[in-house]
Amino acid sequence: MSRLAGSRAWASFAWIAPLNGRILFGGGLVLLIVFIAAAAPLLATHDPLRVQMSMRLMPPSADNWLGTDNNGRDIYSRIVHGARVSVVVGMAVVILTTVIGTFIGLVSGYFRRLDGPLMRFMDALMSFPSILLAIAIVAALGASIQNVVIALTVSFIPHTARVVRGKVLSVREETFVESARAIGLGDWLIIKRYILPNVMAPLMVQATFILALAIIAEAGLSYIGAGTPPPQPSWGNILSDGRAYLHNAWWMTTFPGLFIMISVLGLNIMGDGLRDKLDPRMEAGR
Amino acid sequence: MAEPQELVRVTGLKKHFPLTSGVFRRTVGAVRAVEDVTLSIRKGETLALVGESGCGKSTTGRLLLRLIEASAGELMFDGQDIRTLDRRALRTLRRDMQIIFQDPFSSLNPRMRVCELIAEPLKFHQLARGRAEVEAEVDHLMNIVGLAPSHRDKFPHQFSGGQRQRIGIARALAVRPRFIVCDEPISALDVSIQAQVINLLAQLQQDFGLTYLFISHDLSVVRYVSDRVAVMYLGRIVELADTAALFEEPRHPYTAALLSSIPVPDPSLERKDRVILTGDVPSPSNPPSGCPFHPRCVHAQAICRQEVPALRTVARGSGRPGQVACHLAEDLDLQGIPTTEASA
Amino acid sequence: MTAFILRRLLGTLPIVLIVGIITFFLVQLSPGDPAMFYVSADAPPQEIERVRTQLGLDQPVIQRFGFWLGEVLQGNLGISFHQNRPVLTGFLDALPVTLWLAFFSLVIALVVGIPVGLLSALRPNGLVDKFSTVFALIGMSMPNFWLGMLLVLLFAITLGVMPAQGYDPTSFWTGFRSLLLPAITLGYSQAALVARMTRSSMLEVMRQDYVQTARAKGLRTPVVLGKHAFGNALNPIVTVIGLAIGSLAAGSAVVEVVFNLPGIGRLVVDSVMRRDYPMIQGILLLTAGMIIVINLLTDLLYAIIDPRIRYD
Amino acid sequence: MTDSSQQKQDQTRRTVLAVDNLQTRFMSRGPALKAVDGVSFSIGEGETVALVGESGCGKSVTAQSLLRLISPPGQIVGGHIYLEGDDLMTRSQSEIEDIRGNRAAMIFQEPLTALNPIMTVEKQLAEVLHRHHPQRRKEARAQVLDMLQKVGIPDPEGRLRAYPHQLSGGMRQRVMIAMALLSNPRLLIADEPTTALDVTIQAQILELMRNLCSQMGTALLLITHDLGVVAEMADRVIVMYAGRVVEEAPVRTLFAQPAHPYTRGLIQSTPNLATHQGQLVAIPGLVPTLADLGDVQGCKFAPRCSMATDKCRSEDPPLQTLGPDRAARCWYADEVMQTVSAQA
Amino acid sequence: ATCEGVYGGELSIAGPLSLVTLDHMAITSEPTAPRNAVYEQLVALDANLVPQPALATSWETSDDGLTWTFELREGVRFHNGQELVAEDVVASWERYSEVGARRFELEDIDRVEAIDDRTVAIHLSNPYGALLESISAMSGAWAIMPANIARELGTTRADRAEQVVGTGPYKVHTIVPEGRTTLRRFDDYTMHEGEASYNAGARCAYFDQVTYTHISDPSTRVAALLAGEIDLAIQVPGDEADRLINANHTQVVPTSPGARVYFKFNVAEGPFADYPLLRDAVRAGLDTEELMAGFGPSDYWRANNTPRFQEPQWPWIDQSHHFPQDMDLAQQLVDESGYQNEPIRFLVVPGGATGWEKAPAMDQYLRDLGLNVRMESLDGATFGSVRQNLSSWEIKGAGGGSLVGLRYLDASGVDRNGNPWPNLPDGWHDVLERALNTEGQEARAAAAEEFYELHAEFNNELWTGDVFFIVGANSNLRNIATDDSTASFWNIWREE
Ligand SMILES: Nc1ncnc2c1ncn2[C@@H]1O[C@H](COP(=O)(O)OP(=O)(O)OP(=O)(O)O)[C@@H](O)[C@H]1O
Ligand SMILES: Nc1ncnc2c1ncn2[C@@H]1O[C@H](COP(=O)(O)OP(=O)(O)OP(=O)(O)O)[C@@H](O)[C@H]1O
Ligand SMILES: [Mg+2]
Ligand SMILES: [Mg+2]
Repeated sequence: MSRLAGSRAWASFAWIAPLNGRILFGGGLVLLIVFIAAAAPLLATHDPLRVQMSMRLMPPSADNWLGTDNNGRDIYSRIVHGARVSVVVGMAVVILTTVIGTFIGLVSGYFRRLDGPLMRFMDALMSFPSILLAIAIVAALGASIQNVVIALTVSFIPHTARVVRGKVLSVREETFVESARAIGLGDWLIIKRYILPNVMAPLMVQATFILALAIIAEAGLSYIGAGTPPPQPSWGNILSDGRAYLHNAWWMTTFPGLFIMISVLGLNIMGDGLRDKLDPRMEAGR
Repeated sequence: MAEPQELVRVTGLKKHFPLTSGVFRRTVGAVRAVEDVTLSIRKGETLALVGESGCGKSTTGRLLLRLIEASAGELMFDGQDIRTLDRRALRTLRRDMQIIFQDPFSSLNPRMRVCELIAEPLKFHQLARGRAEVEAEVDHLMNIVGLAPSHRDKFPHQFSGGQRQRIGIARALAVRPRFIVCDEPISALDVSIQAQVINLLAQLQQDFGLTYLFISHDLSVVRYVSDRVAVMYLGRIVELADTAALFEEPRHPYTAALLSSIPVPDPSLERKDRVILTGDVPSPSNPPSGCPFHPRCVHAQAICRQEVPALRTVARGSGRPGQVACHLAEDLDLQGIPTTEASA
Repeated sequence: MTAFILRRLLGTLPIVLIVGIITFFLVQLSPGDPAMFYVSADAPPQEIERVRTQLGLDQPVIQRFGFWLGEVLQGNLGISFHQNRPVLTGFLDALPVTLWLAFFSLVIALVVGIPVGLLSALRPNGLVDKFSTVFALIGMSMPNFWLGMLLVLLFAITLGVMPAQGYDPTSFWTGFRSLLLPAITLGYSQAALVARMTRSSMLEVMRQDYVQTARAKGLRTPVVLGKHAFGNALNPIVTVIGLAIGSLAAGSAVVEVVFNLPGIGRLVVDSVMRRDYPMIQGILLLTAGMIIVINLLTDLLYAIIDPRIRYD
Repeated sequence: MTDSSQQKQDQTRRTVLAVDNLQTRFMSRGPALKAVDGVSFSIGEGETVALVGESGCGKSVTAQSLLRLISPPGQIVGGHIYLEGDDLMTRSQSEIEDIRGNRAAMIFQEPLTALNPIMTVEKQLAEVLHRHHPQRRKEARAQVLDMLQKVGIPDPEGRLRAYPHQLSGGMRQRVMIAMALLSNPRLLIADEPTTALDVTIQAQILELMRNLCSQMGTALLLITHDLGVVAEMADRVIVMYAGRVVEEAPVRTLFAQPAHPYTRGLIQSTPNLATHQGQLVAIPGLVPTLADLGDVQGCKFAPRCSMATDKCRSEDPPLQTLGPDRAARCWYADEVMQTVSAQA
Repeated sequence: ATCEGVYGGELSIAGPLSLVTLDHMAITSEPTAPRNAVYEQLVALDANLVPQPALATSWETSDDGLTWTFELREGVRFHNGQELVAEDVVASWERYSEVGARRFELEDIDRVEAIDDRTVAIHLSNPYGALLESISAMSGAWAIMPANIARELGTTRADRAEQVVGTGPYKVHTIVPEGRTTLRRFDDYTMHEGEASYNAGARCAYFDQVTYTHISDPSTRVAALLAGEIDLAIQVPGDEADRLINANHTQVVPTSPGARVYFKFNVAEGPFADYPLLRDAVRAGLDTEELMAGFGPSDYWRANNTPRFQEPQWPWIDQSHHFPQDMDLAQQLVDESGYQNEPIRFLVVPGGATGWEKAPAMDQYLRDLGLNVRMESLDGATFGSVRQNLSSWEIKGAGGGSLVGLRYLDASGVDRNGNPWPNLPDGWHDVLERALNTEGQEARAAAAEEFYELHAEFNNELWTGDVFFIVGANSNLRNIATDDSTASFWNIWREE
């Protein structure tokens, strides 16, 4: 009895065993960044907004681990707090994109009548280079974290919708869907129990890559001034501040860039691993 | 002996899938997957539907279950016209008729455990209430199809083809149907496993009084399982007869050719006068005029090119009944497969 | 084939219309007042009003949309607020820089990406593959504007061998020189993508039966890989290249800002900052149009590569 | 292969292929999978040898190993392959490439995927000639046309510019055969050439192969899991189970008097058109996967064998010579033969 | 004046603003130096902001102050070879009265009349004491262009090279909007008398060709200068100056006056209107010295450690209301003001002198005072419209050029819809009127002083200092004007 219970308990962790090294390594990096974002107030050594003109452009030191910026603010603390923006924006974009994109993809893949109009609309959105579209949306709505999320969500939705729709189109042709129909299940039940679970794999991979893209895009938008508005630190606007001090304060550009790269690298590695694990045939979702 | 009752009767069943093409995706034609099929299935019997790939067997099976809508024709199940049923009635009908699929690899939702797969129809149709009752019923069904109870919590990919097919059968049986369409249930399996599944199906038929429409492209399998056989060619039934009659005395040149093409696992058997058909099966989107088989038929006459032969009752030497759709049925001397005593 | 092309062309019409609607209303949503850019910081209200009338901003939005659509259909994208000349002219002035940049980065992406992808597909998990995996992962993970800054720091500021910014159109060579760093910046991540896609597509194809057939025919390995495998692996590679061209042709906004290149991306960013509505609308519409055309060409290319698509 | 049978063959006809203790493994995380585990056999000129067995038993891997087409993680780890006396295992990669498609050719199961979808029929055929017999384009084309005619393709001129997807399944397989026979190979390896085809088409293709091979004196290694095909085509049969040869016999002997319980089970579970209908006798249990077999002690078939004794479960039987041309890997081969005779 | 430098060569200038047009009348937002090199006006300001003769050699005012008569310089030719006559001045005015960006400053001009070829009369409807200052504005200015071109253009903008015809030392060669604009020396240029001083005096066009390119990013401009891609970089940030000084082929030239750095309180609504003492609290709470440190080493800025509302650049400007930093006082003022922790929205626009550079520091001071402040960064266009809504902000960054016409002061008493600001002191308009219309500098100064007394009470500005514009240049360039923040280039030459 106890042996049985034990094996049951282990069974629920069985998914860990086949996780490959890449998922663990990439996931570890991502978790690290998420941890930094969550524990930012604890990890930060300074108030990220604290201006101290006398301390401007100080190189890395024991007090300011990663140096200070042109307003004498502590780069390390700003980066640590900036992680929050990246994580929050990234997560929000991923969740919204996935929820909305999945809904659109499911509906248009499953109910063929809606397919035409919905996909034309997605095609139209996809015809804009996503960064330009995001810039235009942020410009239209004003630069704020919330609007960055909206802009990126709008520009990424079609990608998720397409992936989901493609998968739905193939899943709905599988005989197990027909077997569900033979039992008498209705469309929404079939979508819920048959289509959705089978779309999850590519969706998770896609979500990982979207998260990576969203982090880069947020930084890019902030970099050109169409993203997170100051004084709120974000990796992009720290980099943007640093642009003017490229030659005399390398630490202003190097460190935030490194953080972006590490988190995106983590996501990409994890996404690659997930893709190989879940859906070896899927193409890069970009 | 009383005339066996009909469970299913279809008349003039048609299914055309539209073909689109061109700039505006206009409908330019149709795949005539099923073209004027009339047949009936008696309670408790196994009717086999054979034919080469693409001839419309699966489509017919699906039409019978109303998994797809027919383009034309009448569909009676147990005396009830099921083409007019609304959603709710159709749902109840699903309890009476089920289907087993060919591909045991794609016919089970890979994200569901065996117990969920089997319990789903039970719960959906409220055939078992409460957790305990459902579990008991699932165990019972697994037992019936010969799956060990220890497999309850496994996923389909952890099973071999034959075991998966058993899961599919259990799922179909769960609603306690009267009629099951078996759509090539064994053709994806290894020989040694095929026999297991065939025997299981036969056992179940006996135990539960099931009626089967057994779809297959393999006439040698059909000989073991069916009471009557319908041979399809390009969406039409070309011959329908009792199994033994059909094998021994084919009346349609296509049936004869089919029989003659099948390799027999017996090297001692000398087969003379093998009919090897020339050419391929024509496309159902562009069927030939007249008798669909005439381009490949060595006996074809002028009339065959012009008129579609009707399925009609034709007498056989042995007096056994059967229907054939061939203009020349009476005039042809076709070779069947005489039943030899088994050497093994 | 003609029907195929025609069908694809017609299929894009609704997309183009939706693109137009999105474009116009997106831009008109902007809360800012473009008139503010054409008066001095403390100009009085009459002045602002005059500019608003002059820019046609006093009309209701729907009316402006109808008017704009009519004009666009006649090929007239309007007059840029800021440049005071046809949007198309401004766009075309900025286009060459962006196209050259796209071209050079694409060359880098292909010249680096395809061989690297092929080599790593040849020996999966071999040394080359491991190296190129790291190369590609880093390429896909580096924000390209950061890479651009690092390149400027290294080659322009520290070593002083390359121009830090700007586009010098004096001759092909000066142009090439000014686009080299930006092209590397953009090309690297694209090369990484192309390499990954080439690799996975080749691995996929090399599992196929016809590659086995080709080997069973006794064909030499280079022929098997080059003719049988690569030909079939091309479709997904073409997809990535199509996407790359699309994103290069207009999506290089940030890199153009980093390197101060007077291209389309820069023009968009600047126009957005100035609320130059006609210009933003025009660029969004034209770039979307370009991408639609690129997609069309990609589809045609698929059809050329793969007869199964051609004969539908 | 036993000494005596080898001798006998040398007397009757020249040996084209001799395989000696071939071992092919797939390297995996765990222990290496022994996909082909010490297989030996030979084929003479003009002879057709059938290799039968259920899925996963190593038929295809054997075939690929013969032309050294195994790629990582697979690896041939031992044995010799003699093609007309040359040991292919000692040849360089480039020499092997000269032999492939030239002295030994191969055709595959699924003709749609085995033909390159983006090259015309002509290119794919001409390629073989260019590779092995460089010559002028015109001559090559004439030769290609001639071959297409031989394999019975109507309107060969017209088909030259066709792409594989524009041909029917039967046509594709004919093209595959044409491609394989173009340079007049001494050995043709056909890996389930008709499994994907309809019976009527299968009959055409088998007939074609039989005719061409006998015309050209080509040795044919026919891989199949269909005992019917075996009975119709083969001179001798090799039965494989779990990567090993379990029985080898001339075709008639094999069917009349199988010496291995597995062979017997296969025959009994195969539906036979010509014999009395009745219950098929299934082999119990599952078709094993290689990974499962790692820990099976003794005879690999023992878990499914009704005659298995403790000896079977602990000691692995060798391939015993039972007579001229006959061998079986069973401790109780004699008894098996006797029970079958008794039944008959 | 004599031109003693070396002639020849090409000068490549990069500035932060893009250049799409050289229409001197219509535009205020683009680089001014190229336009001032092409066009000239009747009078020009010198470094002391005193109008000096330019195209007009002399002028006189009628006794009623309603007619001003200008003598035109002789022999002046336009770039197209036509000779300057009075009719050109009239036609230019007519166009300017239609499209002139600052024509509201000249609303009092009734008409402009050509008395004869050499004489022009300006007829005013009201006396306007600051007429000369207003007609010598350096941007959005009444530029003199050939009559036929002025009429032909009408209200359309002069964007194409052939439409841009002036009398200045350089003429337009090509205009590539947002790209590269090229000027060439005008050989028939007629020199003005006097030492070169700001926009006035002699102009010697030494270079054969001058190109202007737009590099918005300051550090990129510096990099380009260091790399030798350009000769002259306008507006180098103070932090970058050292690099140019340390490099052996570049130099820096700090020019003053530069930009004023100031903030504006919303005195119509919200806490700063309700609690006037709060404004003083902010003034006292600022360490301008530290605030200005954001502009780099102190060589390049001048802090006003006693923030006031105006700089005494004009003789009549007030010197009072000083607040040296005193945190205790500031805190005390906050407490006394009655401030109840109402939210204070601090609008910032990037790029401006008080933009992202200094805004964080200002934000910090306000927080240090315990104000419930929220900084909002907006882009230019949004900023432009948001600031009009007086209930959408409490304090905003401002800043800009140092020259403030009196008309602006007038305008600063009304909101964007032309309504007078609430709480405007009584008599505001009367005094302003007098300050504008009084003859003679002395008298005007007196009236202005009275006006600024009132203004101080209403005071919505918070000036913290000046930033010098630093010009970065190749070290072989000579004669770069130190009194000109716009980096005029007409007297610069290159030493071999
Ligand atoms: N959904 C569909 N849309 C269009 N054509 C279809 C569809 N389903 C089936 N067909 C066509 O209808 C014809 C009959 O198909 P069906 O699946 O019934 O054949 P089958 O006899 O079951 O063949 P197989 O032995 O290969 O299973 C085929 O030509 C097929 O291509
Ligand atoms: N590339 C591979 N990697 C790992 N294992 C392989 C590979 N190819 C084949 N195998 C294993 O080798 C064994 C023999 O495979 P093979 O393809 O020869 O079987 P087969 O007898 O041809 O079966 P079928 O009738 O299904 O074609 C199988 O168990 C399979 O799992
Ligand atoms: Mg079927
Ligand atoms: Mg095989």
